[in-house]
Amino acid sequence: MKQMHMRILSNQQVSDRYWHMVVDAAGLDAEVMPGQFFNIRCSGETYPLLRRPFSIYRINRNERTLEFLYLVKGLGTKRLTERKAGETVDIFGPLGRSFELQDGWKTVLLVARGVGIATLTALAQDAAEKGIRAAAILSARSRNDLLAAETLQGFGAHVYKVTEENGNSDVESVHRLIEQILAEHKIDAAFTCGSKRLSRLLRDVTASRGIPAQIALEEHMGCAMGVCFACVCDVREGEALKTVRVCKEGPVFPLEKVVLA
Amino acid sequence: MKQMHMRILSNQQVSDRYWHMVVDAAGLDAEVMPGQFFNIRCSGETYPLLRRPFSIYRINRNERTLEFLYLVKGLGTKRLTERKAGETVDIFGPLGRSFELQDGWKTVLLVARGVGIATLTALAQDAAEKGIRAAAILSARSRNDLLAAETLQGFGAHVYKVTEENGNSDVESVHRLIEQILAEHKIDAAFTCGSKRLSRLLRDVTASRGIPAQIALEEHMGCAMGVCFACVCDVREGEALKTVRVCKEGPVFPLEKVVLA
Amino acid sequence: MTIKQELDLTVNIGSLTLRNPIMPASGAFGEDMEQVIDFEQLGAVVPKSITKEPRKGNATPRVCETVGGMINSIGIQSKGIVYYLEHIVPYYRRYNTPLISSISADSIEEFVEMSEIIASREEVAALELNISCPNLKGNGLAFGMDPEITYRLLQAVRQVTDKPLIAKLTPNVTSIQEIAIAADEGGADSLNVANTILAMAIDVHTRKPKIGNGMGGLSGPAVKPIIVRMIYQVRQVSALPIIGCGGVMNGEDAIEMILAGASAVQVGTASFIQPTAMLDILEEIKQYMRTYGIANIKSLVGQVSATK
Amino acid sequence: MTIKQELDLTVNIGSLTLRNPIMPASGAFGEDMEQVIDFEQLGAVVPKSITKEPRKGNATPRVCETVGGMINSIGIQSKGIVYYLEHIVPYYRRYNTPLISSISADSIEEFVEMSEIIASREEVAALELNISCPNLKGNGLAFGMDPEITYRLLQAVRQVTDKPLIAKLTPNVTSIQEIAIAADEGGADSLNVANTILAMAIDVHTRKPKIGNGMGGLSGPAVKPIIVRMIYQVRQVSALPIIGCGGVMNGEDAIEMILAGASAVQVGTASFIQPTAMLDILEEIKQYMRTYGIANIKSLVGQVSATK
Ligand SMILES: Cc1cc2nc3c(=O)[nH]c(=O)nc-3n(C[C@H](O)[C@H](O)[C@H](O)COP(=O)(O)OP(=O)(O)OC[C@H]3O[C@@H](n4cnc5c(N)ncnc54)[C@H](O)[C@@H]3O)c2cc1C
Ligand SMILES: Cc1cc2nc3c(=O)[nH]c(=O)nc-3n(C[C@H](O)[C@H](O)[C@H](O)COP(=O)(O)OP(=O)(O)OC[C@H]3O[C@@H](n4cnc5c(N)ncnc54)[C@H](O)[C@@H]3O)c2cc1C
Ligand SMILES: Cc1cc2nc3c(=O)[nH]c(=O)nc-3n(C[C@H](O)[C@H](O)[C@H](O)COP(=O)(O)O)c2cc1C
Ligand SMILES: Cc1cc2nc3c(=O)[nH]c(=O)nc-3n(C[C@H](O)[C@H](O)[C@H](O)COP(=O)(O)O)c2cc1C
Ligand code: FES
Ligand code: FES
Repeated sequence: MKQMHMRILSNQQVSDRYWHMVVDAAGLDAEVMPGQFFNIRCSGETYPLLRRPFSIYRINRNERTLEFLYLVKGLGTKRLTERKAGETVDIFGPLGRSFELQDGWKTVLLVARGVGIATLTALAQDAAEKGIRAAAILSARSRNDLLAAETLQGFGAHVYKVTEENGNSDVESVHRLIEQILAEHKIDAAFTCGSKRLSRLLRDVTASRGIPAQIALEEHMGCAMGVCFACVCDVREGEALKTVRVCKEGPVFPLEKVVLA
Repeated sequence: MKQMHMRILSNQQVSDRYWHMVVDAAGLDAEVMPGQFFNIRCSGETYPLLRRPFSIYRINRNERTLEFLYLVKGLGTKRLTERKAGETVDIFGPLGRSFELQDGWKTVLLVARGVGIATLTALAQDAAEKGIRAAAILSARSRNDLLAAETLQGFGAHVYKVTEENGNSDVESVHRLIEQILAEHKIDAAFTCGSKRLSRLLRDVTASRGIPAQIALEEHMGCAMGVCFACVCDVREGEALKTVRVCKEGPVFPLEKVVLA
Repeated sequence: MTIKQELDLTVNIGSLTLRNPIMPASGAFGEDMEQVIDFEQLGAVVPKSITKEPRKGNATPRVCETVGGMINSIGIQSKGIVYYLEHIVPYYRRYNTPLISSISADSIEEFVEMSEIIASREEVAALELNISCPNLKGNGLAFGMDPEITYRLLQAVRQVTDKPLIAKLTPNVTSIQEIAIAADEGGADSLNVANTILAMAIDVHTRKPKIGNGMGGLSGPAVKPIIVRMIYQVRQVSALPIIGCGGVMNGEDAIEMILAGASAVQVGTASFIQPTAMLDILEEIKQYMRTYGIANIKSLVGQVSATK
Repeated sequence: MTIKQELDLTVNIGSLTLRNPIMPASGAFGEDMEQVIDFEQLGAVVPKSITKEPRKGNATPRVCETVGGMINSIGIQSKGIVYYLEHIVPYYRRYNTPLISSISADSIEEFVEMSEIIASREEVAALELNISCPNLKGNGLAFGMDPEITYRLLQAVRQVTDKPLIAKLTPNVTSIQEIAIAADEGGADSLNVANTILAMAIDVHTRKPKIGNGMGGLSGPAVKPIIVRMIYQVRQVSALPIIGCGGVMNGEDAIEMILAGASAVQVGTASFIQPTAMLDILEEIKQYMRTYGIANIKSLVGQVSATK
């Protein structure tokens, strides 16, 4: 983890609520892995005061650029939209533990909702590079929010879109979809991000079949470097519960271990 | 007094420490007079929180524009420099009492220091329009800060420049200069802004000769509309002292009445 | 989509009914503001605290800025009660908006004396007792720092008037609840939570305090979370209507205080930045009520969930 | 132009001499920060407050943002004293920087017991007694709100160790001076002014508190003027070295606290925003000293003029 001022190469609105930012990461010496995140200073003001955490959306090792896909939620992300290409952005990272893709896995299932799509896109990219196929269920409020679908398809992922708009994003529908995918493909591992409901569903489905699954969690952060204990969640250790830091021990955890409140 | 969002026509650095801003005042219905000021929101942030007061530097009634000349002092003025032509700026005013030019006056003396030069420039303009000649002593740290000199000359003022740089801005030198001007011209009234030392000097010189004099004061402000009593100064009322508001009863006062602490 | 409906914004402060919950904070309002806002649209008008004798106030600078806030030490510059009765009170007669007179005094006896005189004027709808101003006495002490004195003060003033008494509490205390209970038991009809927080800023270049008086009172958005906490705490121990005050800049801030337990909200510093702030806030409150289908603002008071 | 000179940045906290006045605030520092700053350059290291037994801490979200500040309610999540002695204390042995152990406890007896054990470790240079954490007990109560308890607590801990004792005061009191005197008389060697200010924020859309625990402690630049005032007040009644804490974001903020009366300064929230904040602040302090020709930082302590 390192604090850097990276040049913004582009920062553009890509749909009603989503923006996409590309930064020049030439100065970054550390390897960045899918599931990891950066803590970004959205403005130089005292309000918003804290940095905001964003997962890596795409890692372009050749171009040495990093991409973020973000939802405009409150003041911090609003300020981030005001940053222009050519300016620098104050970025701290890479932070946290990444997803793990094991040797020998051939097909993985991704179940993402909302901004979780950004997080799993980096994983799809990594999977593609490792020759692993991905089936991805992308869930969102509206079709408009499913902008990463094409990027994922570009990585060869088989994409299933579900939205409130289309009335097929309820848990039951997604359950049927997952069952269908599991029936058609041998899924070696599953990954999820962005929805507690879908995470519980995926946990139940994968647990009963013994499919390993990983989840990337979000929690409000103070330091994002493991010292303040703001960002905790509970994980099972045998019979006991252990309170661990999302920014340090996470944000990626084995799905069966996390307590999905 | 009215709050308006005025379009910035230009906002440019004119010397090391000074900036010049022109705004479109077409929406302003009130008459603006020299010595009056506007309370400007330098940024939309919560820090700087308060507005900042700036005198009118030039009033262009035909073009319906207003000009400000400001010194970059702290956070507020720094933020003001970041505002760009085309944007709007949140302006509240016009505020306070103006200088008064009496019918029949033929020649007036202006003694300005630092940002006080901005305030007296508007007066020189008004004097010129009324056919009153002005002799202006402009005092500053460096020649670089005397940028309004040409504007004043443009209004037909006879300008005397004194600076620390040139070693002729001390009170004694200015005193000699004033005496010289008084010897050469019949001065009907004197005006000052920007320096306590020079104001005391001018008060003594004008009092002994019975020349009416006016001063524009500065004080830290809260509301700038007369309700908070932050901006007070003491004025003499006969034998007694009265505490009055710079934003309301001022910023222009008869020089002999104000207590120059 | 939101349905257009009649919104009930009225709130009660003791026997007094206000047309809406928004009013100015004392010291940040005065007759001169008639040029920028329509006083008829306010819930109440609250002129600057008045003292018995004329007071000169403190040395300048009287205000300075801090991150998200400002410190003031005006020192209750005042023209005295005679001027107040002759000029200020009659001025507000032209508006159909309740006049709340803020009173500052140096002793319980003086509070009683002034309250009796001012409350006897029919134009005055209620009294706000400023028992909290941190500037009056050395080291920021105030009546409202002591529950016993607060109780006695309220009880004494209660004897001389039936008009609603609002006790303006100081936040500079260990237990705002203790003071709130004392004021309640003493006979207050409403509690204003709260005045400014004692603060200081130093110019590192001159090594002098940034305001003439050394210390002063902090106001503005920086203090809002402290005040919201205190409103929430006071609401737990007293059934009196609370007037929230401190750092309200917009409609959501006002709603936040109402959810914490305030019946009405005062706006101070915000008016310096945005002269029309009070009316803007009122519009934003209405918008919030429409969005969430709330017909009656009173139904929101204290409606925060106990925990997340 | 400024002349290059040797700057003396050393400060004394009781018998302890620190190489410079900058150290972390407990709860905003930990071993993981070794990746971003060189601990050898700090005046001291102060790990998160430790409790006797392991503690789970509070519900999430544990932090939220306010204007110029943040509220936290971690609830002193802690691995307990056994882990602390086995892992944390030995870890800091590798640095030539004094280790100040922050202790949090539920009773005077527990403070004594823990202090004795921790102070007996030679790696520990001083103890900071967190008598102020507003999260531990219901309604934000803390030992440091009562002068009598503060006195007894310090006196009791004083019996079991000769190492410097720093009492970390709570700002949530009517008179910080009273508490400072109590801690001083009880036997403290230094006073930390201060912990966080009890606060609350409510999400107007969900109508829930923004942090899991409802209330929490406010830190960050918003609180600095309140803390500077308290440092100034404490300095007037106690000769003990003060450690200023609350809202320091840059070198000028640190100098401001030193002028108000602090001998050393802790940095918390700033490190979240700027991980290298402590070292940046140190550089800015040096720059300030060079600009004003100050050879010895100690000569600045308390050097604010009485008035403007
Ligand atoms: C590890 C991680 C990865 C993330 N990756 C992405 C991403 O790739 N794209 C994206 O759009 N969003 C992502 N988020 C969520 C993103 O951090 C929040 O949406 C953002 O912080 C909101 O800030 P705001 O000021 O706009 O909103 P506000 O709601 O005004 O924020 C107020 C405060 O709450 C915090 N907060 C609000 N929502 C969240 C949240 N979901 N998680 C953590 N803190 C929150 C903010 O950081 C801030 O401190 C991620 C969060 C985490 C923890
Ligand atoms: C009636 C009036 C007219 C003015 N006209 C001009 C002008 O035409 N051009 C110009 O450059 N300056 C003018 N000033 C001064 C100008 O207002 C200050 O320089 C400015 O407020 C500094 O803000 P800052 O944030 O940059 O500095 P900071 O020093 O960081 O300001 C901190 C706080 O102190 C206040 N403050 C600092 N200096 C002054 C001051 N001299 N007067 C009042 N408040 C102050 C600020 O408003 C702010 O609240 C005038 C002041 C007054 C009262
Ligand atoms: C300049 C100024 C003057 C004030 N004068 C008074 C006063 O005379 N009486 C009083 O009770 N409160 C006074 N206050 C406090 C305000 O009424 C209010 O309690 C405080 O400012 C917090 O609210 P705000 O954050 O909305 O400003 C004053 C505040 C300011 C900023
Ligand atoms: C996330 C967080 C955790 C904290 N934990 C502790 C703690 O365990 N013990 C303690 O004495 N203070 C704790 N504090 C308070 C800080 O030490 C410090 O007093 C406060 O944050 C003010 O300083 P700042 O404004 O520089 O952050 C904590 C503060 C924060 C923000
Ligand atoms: S955010 Fe501080 S420990 Fe994770
Ligand atoms: S600034 Fe408020 S009265 Fe002048």
